[in-house]
Amino acid sequence: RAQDKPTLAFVVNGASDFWKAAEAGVKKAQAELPDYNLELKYPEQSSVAIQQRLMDDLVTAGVKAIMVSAVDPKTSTDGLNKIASETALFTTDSDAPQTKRIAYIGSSNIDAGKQAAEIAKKAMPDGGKCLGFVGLLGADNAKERIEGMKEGLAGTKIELIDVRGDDIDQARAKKNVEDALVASPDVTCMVGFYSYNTPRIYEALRDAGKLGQITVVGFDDDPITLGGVKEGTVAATVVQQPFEWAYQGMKLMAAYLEGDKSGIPENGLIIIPTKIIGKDDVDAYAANLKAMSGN
Amino acid sequence: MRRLGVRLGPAVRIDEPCEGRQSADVAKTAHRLLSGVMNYSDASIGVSTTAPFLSLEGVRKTYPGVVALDGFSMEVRPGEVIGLVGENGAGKSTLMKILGGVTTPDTGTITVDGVAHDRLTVEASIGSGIAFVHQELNLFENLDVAANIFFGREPLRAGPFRLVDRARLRALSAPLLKRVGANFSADTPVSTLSLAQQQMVEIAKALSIEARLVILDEPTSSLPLAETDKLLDVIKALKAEGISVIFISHRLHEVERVADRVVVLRDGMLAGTLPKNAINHDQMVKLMIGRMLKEREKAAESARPPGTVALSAKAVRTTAYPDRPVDLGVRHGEILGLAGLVGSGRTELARVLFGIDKSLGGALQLDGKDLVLGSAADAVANGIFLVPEDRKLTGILLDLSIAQNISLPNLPAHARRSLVSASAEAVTAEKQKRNLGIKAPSVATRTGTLSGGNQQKVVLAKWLAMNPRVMILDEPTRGIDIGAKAEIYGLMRALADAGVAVLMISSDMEEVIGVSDRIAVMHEGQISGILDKEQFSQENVLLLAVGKQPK
Amino acid sequence: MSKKDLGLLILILVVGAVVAIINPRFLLPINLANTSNLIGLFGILAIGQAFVIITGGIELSVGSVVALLGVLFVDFIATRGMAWPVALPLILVLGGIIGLAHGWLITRLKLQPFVVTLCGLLIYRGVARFYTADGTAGFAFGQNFPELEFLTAGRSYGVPNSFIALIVIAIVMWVVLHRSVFGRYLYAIGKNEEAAKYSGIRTGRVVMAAYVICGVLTALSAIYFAMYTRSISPASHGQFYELYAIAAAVLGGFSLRGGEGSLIGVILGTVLLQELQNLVNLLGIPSSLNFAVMGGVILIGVLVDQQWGVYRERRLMLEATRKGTAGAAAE
Amino acid sequence: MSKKDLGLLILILVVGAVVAIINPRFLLPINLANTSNLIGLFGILAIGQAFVIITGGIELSVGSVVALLGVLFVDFIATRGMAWPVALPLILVLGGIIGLAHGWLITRLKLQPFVVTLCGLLIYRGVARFYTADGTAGFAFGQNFPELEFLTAGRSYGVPNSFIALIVIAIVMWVVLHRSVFGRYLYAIGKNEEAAKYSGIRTGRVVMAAYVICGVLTALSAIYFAMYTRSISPASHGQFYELYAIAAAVLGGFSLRGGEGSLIGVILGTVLLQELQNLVNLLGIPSSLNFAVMGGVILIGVLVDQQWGVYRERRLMLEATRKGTAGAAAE
Ligand SMILES: Nc1ncnc2c1ncn2[C@@H]1O[C@H](COP(=O)(O)OP(=O)(O)OP(=O)(O)O)[C@@H](O)[C@H]1O
Ligand SMILES: Nc1ncnc2c1ncn2[C@@H]1O[C@H](COP(=O)(O)OP(=O)(O)OP(=O)(O)O)[C@@H](O)[C@H]1O
Ligand SMILES: [Mg+2]
Ligand SMILES: [Mg+2]
Repeated sequence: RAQDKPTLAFVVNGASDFWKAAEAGVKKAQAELPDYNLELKYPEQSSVAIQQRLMDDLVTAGVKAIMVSAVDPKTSTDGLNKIASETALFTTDSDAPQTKRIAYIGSSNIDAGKQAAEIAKKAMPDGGKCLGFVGLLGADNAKERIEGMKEGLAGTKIELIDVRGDDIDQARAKKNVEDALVASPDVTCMVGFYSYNTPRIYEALRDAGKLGQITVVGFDDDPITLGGVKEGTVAATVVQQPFEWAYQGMKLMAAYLEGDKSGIPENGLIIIPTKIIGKDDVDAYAANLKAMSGN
Repeated sequence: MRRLGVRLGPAVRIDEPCEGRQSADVAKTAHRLLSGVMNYSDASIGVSTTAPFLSLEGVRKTYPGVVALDGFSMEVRPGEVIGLVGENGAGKSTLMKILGGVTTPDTGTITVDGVAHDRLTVEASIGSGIAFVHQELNLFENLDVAANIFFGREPLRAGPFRLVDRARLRALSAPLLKRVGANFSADTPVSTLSLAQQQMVEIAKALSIEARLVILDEPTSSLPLAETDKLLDVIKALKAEGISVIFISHRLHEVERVADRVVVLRDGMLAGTLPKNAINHDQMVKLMIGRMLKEREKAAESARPPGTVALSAKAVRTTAYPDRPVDLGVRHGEILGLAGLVGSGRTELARVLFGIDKSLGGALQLDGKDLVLGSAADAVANGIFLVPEDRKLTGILLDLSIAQNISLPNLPAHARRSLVSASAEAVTAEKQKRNLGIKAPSVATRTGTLSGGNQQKVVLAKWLAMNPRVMILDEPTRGIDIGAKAEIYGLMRALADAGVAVLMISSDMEEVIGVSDRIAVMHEGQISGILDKEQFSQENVLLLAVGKQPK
Repeated sequence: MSKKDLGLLILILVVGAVVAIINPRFLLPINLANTSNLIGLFGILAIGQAFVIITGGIELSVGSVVALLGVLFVDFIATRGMAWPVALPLILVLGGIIGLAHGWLITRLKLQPFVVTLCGLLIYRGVARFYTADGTAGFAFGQNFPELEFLTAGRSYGVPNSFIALIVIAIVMWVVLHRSVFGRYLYAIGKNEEAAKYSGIRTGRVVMAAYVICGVLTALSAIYFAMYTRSISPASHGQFYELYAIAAAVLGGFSLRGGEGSLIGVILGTVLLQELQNLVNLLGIPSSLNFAVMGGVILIGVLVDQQWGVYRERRLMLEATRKGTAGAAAE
Repeated sequence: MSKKDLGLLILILVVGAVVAIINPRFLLPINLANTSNLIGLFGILAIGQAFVIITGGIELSVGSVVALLGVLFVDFIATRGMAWPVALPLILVLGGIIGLAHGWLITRLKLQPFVVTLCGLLIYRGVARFYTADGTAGFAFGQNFPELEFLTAGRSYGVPNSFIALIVIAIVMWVVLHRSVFGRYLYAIGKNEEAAKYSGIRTGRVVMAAYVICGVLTALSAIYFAMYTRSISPASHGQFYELYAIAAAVLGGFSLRGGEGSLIGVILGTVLLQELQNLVNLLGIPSSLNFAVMGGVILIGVLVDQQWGVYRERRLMLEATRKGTAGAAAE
């Protein structure tokens, strides 16, 4: 049954709530593409070898096109090219421009970082000291966001003094914030670079009674983050639109397979911009999010 | 049951089933004969009115390839001391394990207090008052002596947590330790005790059980001299309290001294029973091995005068007694006996001579040349071999086959281009099996399934297959039957006659005096004296052992 | 307190003193409270692990159980609207059942503890991820359970309640391990299971009980962890926590061969490990070195302990020798 | 081939047949080649682990060593421009040194294998992450090493060269383990180290050699993994690989108590594990269940093996009894 219809796969880089919106996007696309079989795949670990293995197996299983958020796009050129030679390969989330991928659809993490800097500048016109928190310091998306934020802050009195990693251990993520409050009492702002970092910052600050005293800059749309934004204790958050990546991406791939290449721009980059969600936008955004997942 | 074959007269109460392999018929006959004897002894001993505390009927136990027990029956009456003897592998321990609930018999009934069971569980066994000192030691090194004695029966303080009443525990242990003649206190950690001291703890444990039957499976195998006497006294005291005892030993003179009745096992079947007045060494031997031993277990006289000193220790100090230097030399062609009390430091000395432990000082010499031993491998390379006292832990690998055990120390010689040749191993092993009379289905048998005595022969075999210059034997006949003992003494003598220096550590006085060419005696870590053949006497050895001068 | 435990305590104090000198903020009450909160969380785990290790077993599924039960707990009270006084004992019972299953497989079916709990490690995490479809289980914004939060994440007189819970549990477990008959059997079985069986102990039940205790304590700490992070992504939550627990026990003098170790030791081991984590953050050491620091200190700790034992033995010998020689000379 | 190994082989074939029926693409040459490539990679790891397990030890640092040596190898040849024929033996030597260090700590300083290699697990990963400052080590675009790539990631007649390497290594190691004097010593030490020592075996050296073999094989597979992924983020690369290796050995009949297991068994164990991973992906089972499937199969495999052993023993007993009774009746 599954083999009758061509399959399109969306391969993510690891299990995370972030991809729940993409799942919704895939679902919506599926409704509009009855002739295809759409799947969203999680590798069981965030590692290159395991993701590569998953894609190899998908190709074996006869998948016609893959959209992947590569765990390590920069250095996985050969592996991705191998997949690209066997099926139609698209990238999302983080690009691998040197590969034979057909197109990239997603946002720019550098730009997202710059938007975070905007939030900080707006919230702290008199300058300040920022501490960042992230899951994997070495991951590309983390590096690019940090880089973008530093770029955006260049020349202002705001400084990103350190970024602490936690290896995606939530307990450590929270303890890192607690320790940071002890170690650097003069910090005036905190940045959560991964989707779960902002809620951990929020909770640690709440436990320490420092909510509102420290500017919190968030990324992504964890419910706690959005709640904080609404409450005013989180300055604003930079959100990506994985729903759109998945929805548009799937339709793009289907069209591509049918021979319609009009949707693919010259440079192969389809940037769906990130947005700053502040106190004023948060209700509309949350409602939209709810509507999408209810789909 | 019919009274059959009740023969009168003290000397003839020896029921010998036919020679050869067992059969159900023979077993039945044996059973009938046994019952007859029992009935007779009821009358003669005068405990006839009491019902047997325990009886076994037609018990059979097979292991793959071995029939350990075959239709065996016996009874135990209150206040009776039964000596259980038999060759290695006759099935004594198996029988006792069935009573202890550790092993399940294939067929047969066990009747305790008139209640018949197909099998006993450990709890049922303990619950009906059977206390057990196992042949292989079973203590917990990480607990202290008192905890071990009352293990499983700790005095409790009231409360939901079932807390141990530690004060009472100690108070209860002290008199027991005194009774077995222990020279250590109740809160000593067991890990610091020597093998013999651990055996004392085991006995204290058996005494502590409000037992109606105490089973002692070779409790004296590493107990020397005075301690053995104490144990025999303990057995007599138990008897006086109406407690029955089953006493298993290969030291027949001990059996002679305490047993009311001797049950002899051969090949898993009852070979006969001896009432009190018929118990004597020769009869027991005859029943056990089916013939009289030509000579008692002694080594032949040495055929050659002793040669030069082979291995010598000069002011060597061991961890057991770091402040006492030891000087000792063993000569080519002699058997040097090393006697001493429990914990006098003999085993420790042997370990140093074999390179297992580092000497804390002094020097070793082999044939006049200085010898530095970094490990046992160095000792083996120099032709110094050790048969250790703890067979199960250090002597052999229970999971390997007989052949693999025998070839292990000399494996490169059984290999071509460092690939092991199974056939070469088998050849060596078969030869040793024949020479030493190891009782096993084949050389591929797992060593762990052999009886204690046969395991000991395997340990010997692995060294005899090589060319020893110095052979150190630590309690070489521990748990070995009479027949095998004689063979081992013969082997030791043959080694000595071939020019090997033999150092024999032993706690068995008869053995020390009967086998050695010279006897060195250790007292608290030092050699307190060396006796020549003409000075040999139990008294002299004992005097030296307690640090006095011999007569 | 044994000499071993004392050595560990001194190490903890020395490390603490050094850190305090470099960064005096280490001694701020808030920092001590934060750290003792985590000591509470990991300590409960480690005590459970200790009970298993003492029998000569090992429990590798701890991290996955923390993830699975954490997910279930949060899901029960946050999504399904179960009252927490119902959910909490339910989770503890589930933990006990997991422990019982492990104990049963190990004692009745004679599987190796390493194998059983390794399979547990794989299975429970898989189930947890499947349960949430690889999503996150967490509380909605503003969802509050005041009493539960007070009990788990709250403080009394500035002391985290999780730490108080640890102290209470530690005292009870100390009595169980070091004073009760059950504790004595645990030690005996760890050293020589056969002999314990020959002594008429139902070793199977005792060992099973150890796994059940471990399961219940793990479940309890799973709840604490869930209330601490308030959000659980089952793919990573609790990963490697079994290693923390084992490391704490080993640092505290437990032997993985069984039969050795004290309850005070395992608590001190946990304290040292959390102190190290705290130190990495307070001294600004790159977070990538976090694990390396932990590994290094464990190795050094174990080595020093071992070499110290050797040294002491040698000194004793030497002393005895000297005395002996002196005595001989005097004669 | 032992009965145990045969049973495992049958299991592998049955599972394969079922998968092939559901999804015939399972048997496509490309799928078989992909899977056998990974069998090669993990098999080399597992053989190394097997040598340690047979001595009664364990090597938990395997995954971290794969990360550390992988990072170094890529860094050497991609960034520092070292010729690969120099870098490759260098990495193998480094692996050997790591093994030697572990062996030394275990045999000379008498530390427990679990503790030493647990510290290794923590330390090596930390060092790897620090070395790249938590970045990724990888090849630049278009950077090529044709011979090296052929040897590691290439195919000969459609068969991945990594698989061929595994076969060669397996044959050599089979002879070493099952036919050589050294192999016999390994088994003897695993069964009873004390007794082996009393038989004049230099047990320390033998055990150390086992860890060195494990280290070298791990280094080799680290190179294969590096050339397979061509990019290494040290925070996650090789994580849990020690569990894969241990699981393969356990499935293959190794006992963690030492002294048991066959080389064919560990290879078959690896094959089964990789077949399972392949199956999860091919049959469209949610990948969150991947670990659960793996854990479940290991558990079932071990259980069946164990129960089968019990059954056979009981039958033997029964036969012996019956024979005995029959003999008696005939007389
Ligand atoms: N677990 C076992 N598996 C197989 N065979 C066994 C096992 N235990 C004992 N046997 C065999 O049963 C027979 C009787 O052994 P048992 O230990 O009862 O002898 P024993 O009379 O106590 O000898 P010893 O005086 O040497 O201690 C021996 O042939 C022995 O090899
Ligand atoms: N590991 C140890 N730790 C502490 N003391 C020990 C240790 N091993 C032996 N001892 C002590 O050293 C002394 C000598 O023991 P050793 O075993 O050498 O004596 P032995 O003459 O062979 O006595 P036995 O007849 O008991 O075997 C004993 O007092 C014993 O308690
Ligand atoms: Mg016996
Ligand atoms: Mg001795």
